[in-house]
Amino acid sequence: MVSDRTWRNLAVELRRSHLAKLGLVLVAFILFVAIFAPVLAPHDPEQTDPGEANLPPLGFSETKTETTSEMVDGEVQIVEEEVQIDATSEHPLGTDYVGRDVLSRVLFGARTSIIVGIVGTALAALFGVTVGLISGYYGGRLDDGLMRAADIMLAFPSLVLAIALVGLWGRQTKKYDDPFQTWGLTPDMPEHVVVPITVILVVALVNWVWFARVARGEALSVRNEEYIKAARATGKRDLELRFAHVKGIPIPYPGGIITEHVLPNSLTPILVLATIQVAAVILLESALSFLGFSGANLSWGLDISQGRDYLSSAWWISTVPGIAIVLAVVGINLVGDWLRDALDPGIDQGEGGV
Amino acid sequence: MTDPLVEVRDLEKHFYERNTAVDRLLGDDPVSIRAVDGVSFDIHAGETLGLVGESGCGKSTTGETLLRLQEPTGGSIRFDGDDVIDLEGEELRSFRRDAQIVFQDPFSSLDPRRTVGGTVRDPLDVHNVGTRESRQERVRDLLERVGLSADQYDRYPHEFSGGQRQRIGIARALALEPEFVVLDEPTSALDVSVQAQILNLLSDLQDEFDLTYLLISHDLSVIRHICDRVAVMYLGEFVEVGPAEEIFDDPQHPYTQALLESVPRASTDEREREVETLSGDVPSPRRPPSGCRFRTRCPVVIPPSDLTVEQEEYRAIMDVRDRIEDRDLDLTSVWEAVADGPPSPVRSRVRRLVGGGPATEDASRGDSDPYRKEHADAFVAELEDRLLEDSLSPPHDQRLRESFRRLVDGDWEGAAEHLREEYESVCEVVSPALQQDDEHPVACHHSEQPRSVQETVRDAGKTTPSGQRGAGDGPD
Amino acid sequence: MSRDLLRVRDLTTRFFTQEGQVNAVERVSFDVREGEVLGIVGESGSGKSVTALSMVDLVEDPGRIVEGEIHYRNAELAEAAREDTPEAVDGEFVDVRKLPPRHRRALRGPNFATIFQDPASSLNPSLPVGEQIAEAVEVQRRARANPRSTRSRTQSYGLGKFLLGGALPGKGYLTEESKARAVELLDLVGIPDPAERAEALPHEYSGGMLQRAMIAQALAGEPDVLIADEPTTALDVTIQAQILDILRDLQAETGMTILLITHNLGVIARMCDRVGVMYAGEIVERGTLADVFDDPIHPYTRGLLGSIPDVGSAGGRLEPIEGNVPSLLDHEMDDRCYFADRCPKAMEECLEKPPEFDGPGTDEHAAICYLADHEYDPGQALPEDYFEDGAGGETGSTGQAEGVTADD
Amino acid sequence: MSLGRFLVRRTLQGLLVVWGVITVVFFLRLLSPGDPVTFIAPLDASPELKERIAEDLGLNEPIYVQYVEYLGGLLQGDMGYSYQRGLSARSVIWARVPATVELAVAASVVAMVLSIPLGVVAATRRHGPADYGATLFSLVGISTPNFWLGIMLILVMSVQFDLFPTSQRQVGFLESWAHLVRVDFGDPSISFPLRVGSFADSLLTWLQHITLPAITLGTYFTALITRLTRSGMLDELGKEYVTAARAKGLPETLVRYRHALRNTLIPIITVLGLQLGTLIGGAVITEEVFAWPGLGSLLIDAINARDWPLIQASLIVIGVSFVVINIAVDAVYGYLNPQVGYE
Repeated sequence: MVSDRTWRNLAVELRRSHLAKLGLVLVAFILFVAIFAPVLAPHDPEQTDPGEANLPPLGFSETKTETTSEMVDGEVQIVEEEVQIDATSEHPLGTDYVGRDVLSRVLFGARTSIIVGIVGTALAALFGVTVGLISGYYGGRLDDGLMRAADIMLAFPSLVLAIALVGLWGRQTKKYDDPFQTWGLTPDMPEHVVVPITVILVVALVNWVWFARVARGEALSVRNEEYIKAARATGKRDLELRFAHVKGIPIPYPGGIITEHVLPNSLTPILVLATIQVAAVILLESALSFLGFSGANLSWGLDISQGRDYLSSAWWISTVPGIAIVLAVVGINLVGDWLRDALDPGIDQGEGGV
Repeated sequence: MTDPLVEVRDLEKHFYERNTAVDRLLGDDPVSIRAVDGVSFDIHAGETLGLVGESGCGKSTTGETLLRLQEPTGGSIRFDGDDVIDLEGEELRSFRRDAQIVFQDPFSSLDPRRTVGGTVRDPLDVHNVGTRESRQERVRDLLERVGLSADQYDRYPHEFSGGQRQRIGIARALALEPEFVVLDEPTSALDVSVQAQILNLLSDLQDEFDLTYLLISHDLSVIRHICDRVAVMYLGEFVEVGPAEEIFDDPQHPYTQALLESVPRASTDEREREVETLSGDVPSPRRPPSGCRFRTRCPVVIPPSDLTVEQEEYRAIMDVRDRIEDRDLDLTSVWEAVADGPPSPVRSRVRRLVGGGPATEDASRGDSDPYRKEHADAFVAELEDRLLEDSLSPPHDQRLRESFRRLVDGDWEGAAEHLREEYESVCEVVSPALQQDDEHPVACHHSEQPRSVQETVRDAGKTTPSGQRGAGDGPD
Repeated sequence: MSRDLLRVRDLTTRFFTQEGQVNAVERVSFDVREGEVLGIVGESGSGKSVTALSMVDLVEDPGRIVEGEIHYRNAELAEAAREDTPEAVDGEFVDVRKLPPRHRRALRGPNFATIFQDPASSLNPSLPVGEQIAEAVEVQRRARANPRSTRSRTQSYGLGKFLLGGALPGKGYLTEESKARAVELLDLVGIPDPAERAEALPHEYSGGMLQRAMIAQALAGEPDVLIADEPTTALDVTIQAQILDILRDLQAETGMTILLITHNLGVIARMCDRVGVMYAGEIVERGTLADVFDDPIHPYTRGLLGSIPDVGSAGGRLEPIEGNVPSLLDHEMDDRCYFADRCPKAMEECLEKPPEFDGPGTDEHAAICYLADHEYDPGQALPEDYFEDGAGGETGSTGQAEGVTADD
Repeated sequence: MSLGRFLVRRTLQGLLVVWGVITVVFFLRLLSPGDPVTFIAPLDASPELKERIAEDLGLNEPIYVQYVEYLGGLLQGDMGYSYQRGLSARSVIWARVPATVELAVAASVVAMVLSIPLGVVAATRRHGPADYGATLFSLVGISTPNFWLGIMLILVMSVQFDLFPTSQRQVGFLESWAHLVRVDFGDPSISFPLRVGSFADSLLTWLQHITLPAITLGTYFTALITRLTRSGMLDELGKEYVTAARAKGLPETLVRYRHALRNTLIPIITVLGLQLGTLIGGAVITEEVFAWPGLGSLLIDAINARDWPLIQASLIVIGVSFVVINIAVDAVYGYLNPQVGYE
């Protein structure tokens, strides 16, 4: 399916642009971290240790004046002492206000973001592309109707609709046991991976419109190509149920012109949009968890939100997860640019919405 | 004569614009484009019929409608005796096995995402002919037969030149061993030298598999080289059909003559050859001219018998009449030119914005009457200068000025009527038609017309040169 | 014989694409006489359009004019250039390539004008046609208004003027005279009712009318040379005839020199005094129309003439030129006659590059081919499948090199 | 087809979408678990209050009757009643709208002024420092979550350098006017102590307050438009009519601005319309970070308090205003692109 020319174009573009190389490195790093978080994390992200609260990251040890009030022979006196707080290598990126290790929380936060990003986008793509291809290929009233529905969805900014839906459905989550845990590799790490189901559904429901618009645009232009007319001239149906016999078991799959000709030739812009959408979804997920609408316990947005009240005293609690988000999203966007420049420089710039 | 393989009677294909839900709400009635407006022809087995005409004349639409790639809006198509129009499902698919098509653009007729072998094997898969191995074998033979090599089976289209891609398109068309193939401008996108390779291949294949071709092209020299019979098309209708030698050596219809004359010959004496080029452009298929559709560009349009006028002048008068009939004149800009010299930018920009299209609302009626009376002569002079290259000889110049005078008060109908009485031609009233089962029918009043057309001419109180001097001696 | 107006020597333009270096134009030399129509004929991939663009310095990235001189006879220009770029001047001729870029740009319009193949994409879709022609007139008026030396780079039209121009109609770049002149030009090329049509947008014009508008725009600067790159290829045959007539009448009236570039041999026969045949980036044969059409020397020219179906007679079988156009990729072109792999008369000696034209100035009929000076010797012929396995084999050469854009 | 007809068509389509928005919002409620009354009534509502609400909103009647009633109410401007706040939804929203409008307009002005020239410079000086700078800025710009950007701005600007007040929008631009003309803004939940002082003084305070939120909200938008302008310009500059314009001898600046830039702006405007959703979405978060008393923070509070009538009203206002703005954007598109209606 993917011709050698596509690989060659990708390689040529990769050699040419440094930004593409940076993008690939960042994305590879983020994925690696997300998968092996339990192995990499020095501490259990949820284990609190009040004694070690608000430790600064390495290199930022500071002296602080602490004011404590004490009962000294009957009166209340304000005592100011110089306290030296040193960063420890135990917690390279410091600890939060209840002593949880910031580095571990960031590593596990990557996991939530990547899961929501990929699964959410995949669902949105599945639904959006199907609607878009059908609407673009057949056109006419069906197309009008579907596109008006898309316009209505677009009338609500993604975040606004997301909040409203979460408000309606509540912050349901689902627990899956952590593979590393079941293999007994990481005993002291949390057993379950908490996946915010509502957020994934909401994200998919909100972003399918971008996929529908791109798929429709592609289907409209591909529909007039002569190889489509040629396929119809041979009597090929638009859509028909086919069975692939895998080891004797007939597996039904949709055959016909739409899936065999229109879809493959619309893949490139959809692929590019998918990468941009994963980035957009990560921003949306972190926004939702920042506003407290996510339900996931280990999420970058949540950490930033919790760090808000300690800005003056422990600035790193909010700053570090933010940097993680930026790195992840920049990396994914760079990969998106690389795909677009290599595969189909002509794609228009309709960025996915946050 | 055995009965023909393909029989087409009054085939029509109209497209509709502006008929979405919102348009209907706005009360816009859908605009119909009559791309193919009642064409009839036969193609006999083993024959190659050429369909020639300029872009926008509807030849490709005819080809595609013939194969039901587009749904016809009228007429009948019979293939090998049975009716094609109401074929559905399995019957339609089996019809497709016998009738195939080769397209024009080598870069758009092959799916870039599929291997060459896959593309040629596709028709065999759709009709699951034989086993998987026998299909691959057949595809390898086909690739060899069209001049490529079997081991290019797994290559992708971008690795081939234009000429090679057309060969792949031909191999695909022959996969199901069809009897009839529509060739839709097969060589227009190719260079001359490569085109020759493909044309030779097509004629070899025709002899080897005794195929019947419908060749669609705008290139007259390609048509002459391959076709046995030729149909010339203009704005959705056939104007002339006949054997290739007669059409090329002794063309009857003025359009065919102009077409042949305009083709530059690749020979040294071409510079001195006198060519009488056609004037104007092809009219829009949304509002085709009344009667004979070629009358707006025809160099030999027939004046009324009682009128003595040079063809040159008559053509100029007819051009002016067409514009008045279609109200295709922007009187406001004429008034502006008359009133204060060149039109001021602001006013024209505002007018274009508010949608003051040339023919719709007419601002001149707004000016007060005495103003217009006083400027009437200047208005008529300006209009005359704009519309006529050089002034007409009397009495025609006077008659036209009277008609322009009516335009002073925006009386379009009066101006049109005034000229219609004097200059109305049979060509604009009665549509000529092709004589059924005639070897070389011509849809032009200069030639012999079928009985029904002659009667309509008589009823309209008109006469045609052929009517007086009998058939076939062509225009003087 | 009229004097030379243009002398092009060893013009070489290359495209530096990702797939490698594409030698689109390879040491092309030719002369253009004053008042004549010189035809350059060649198929797609021959480099004829790149030659045209190189003449007016419009070769864009990744293409670059690597070397070459374009001597243009213009006494006034020679005078002006003598102070700051003396090396460019040679008598009345000025080598345009040696002028600073700004002066070269200033030649477009008053000295060289260009019309392109597809008129619909050569005009700005959102500006009325009259306005775009008036622009061409305005550029010349402002250029003539201030002497060459103090010509301001932007002709006092920067971003500020653009914003202002958009808002207040009066302030824009165009003046009333230039708009009136535009209407006159439209009338000159036979567009009916020019005053009203000037305000219409390009998509309200038919193909033929648009090409007339392009010709009108080219006439705005009364150029010495009109470069027409495939002017009628996108038009129907009856409209093509109209456009060719306009070009012939204009040429007769103004004595303008035309460099006509096309793949259509019929158009060449109808318009040109002398012809240059291009193949794979080189001029392989040149001479008067009669020489080249009646007794062509180069096998490629003969092949071309042989493969056209003639509308005059229902000829028998065509003799096509086998194989495909070479990809012009530097690493795939070995140093031999580029046509050898397709040439029915290929000989041993053809494996070395045949000699260049001797003195390009002369007028006689010549071709880059050994057959020019001696007969074909079958004994020396190359075996039939010599190029089959070699680099030039039919399957070997990949399709059109992606990088090359404007040469076909 | 003239501009007038094009606008009528777009308005009709817009009305269709507005009706769609209202319908979707109304039926959204059905997606929620549990029976409607407990859902709408405030958490601590007494049974009688629940009964009154059920009877008042006609919750017992079939759904389509409720829908028709709701539509009828909407047309007369009755957008539902917030039981929790004891105020009509309309007055609560109306008081919050100016703050959001101010923020959105400030952010768009920041975006437009910065991004168009930045995009043009980046496109015309390819591979130069400007191009790399603009590309990097715009890349980071669209990859930065705006709530984190807001917090970082607060951290740097207010906590460290104490340049800007951290939160609590003291005086709005409109209020500073109101200060002069004594207009009262109903909703008690907005605290705005009107300090006596000159207009310039209140204007300065307003500027102080709006700078950080405007930058936070505007950054994503600026980055986006810069990227669009840059790639749009590059696209246009590659087209044949640019080569033809140069062949006419036009100076490069004329080619760039009168031809390429003008044709670049036309598609950008339509994308702007679509991206307005992003702006309003971003406003919701920025208002939360800066405690800006706008429609966004109102919506979040309403959702947290499960005040459904208020949620419903806010969604409708946001959705409808989005559609109206889009029609206005289309009008500008129609004016700029004379080809409109023919495509």
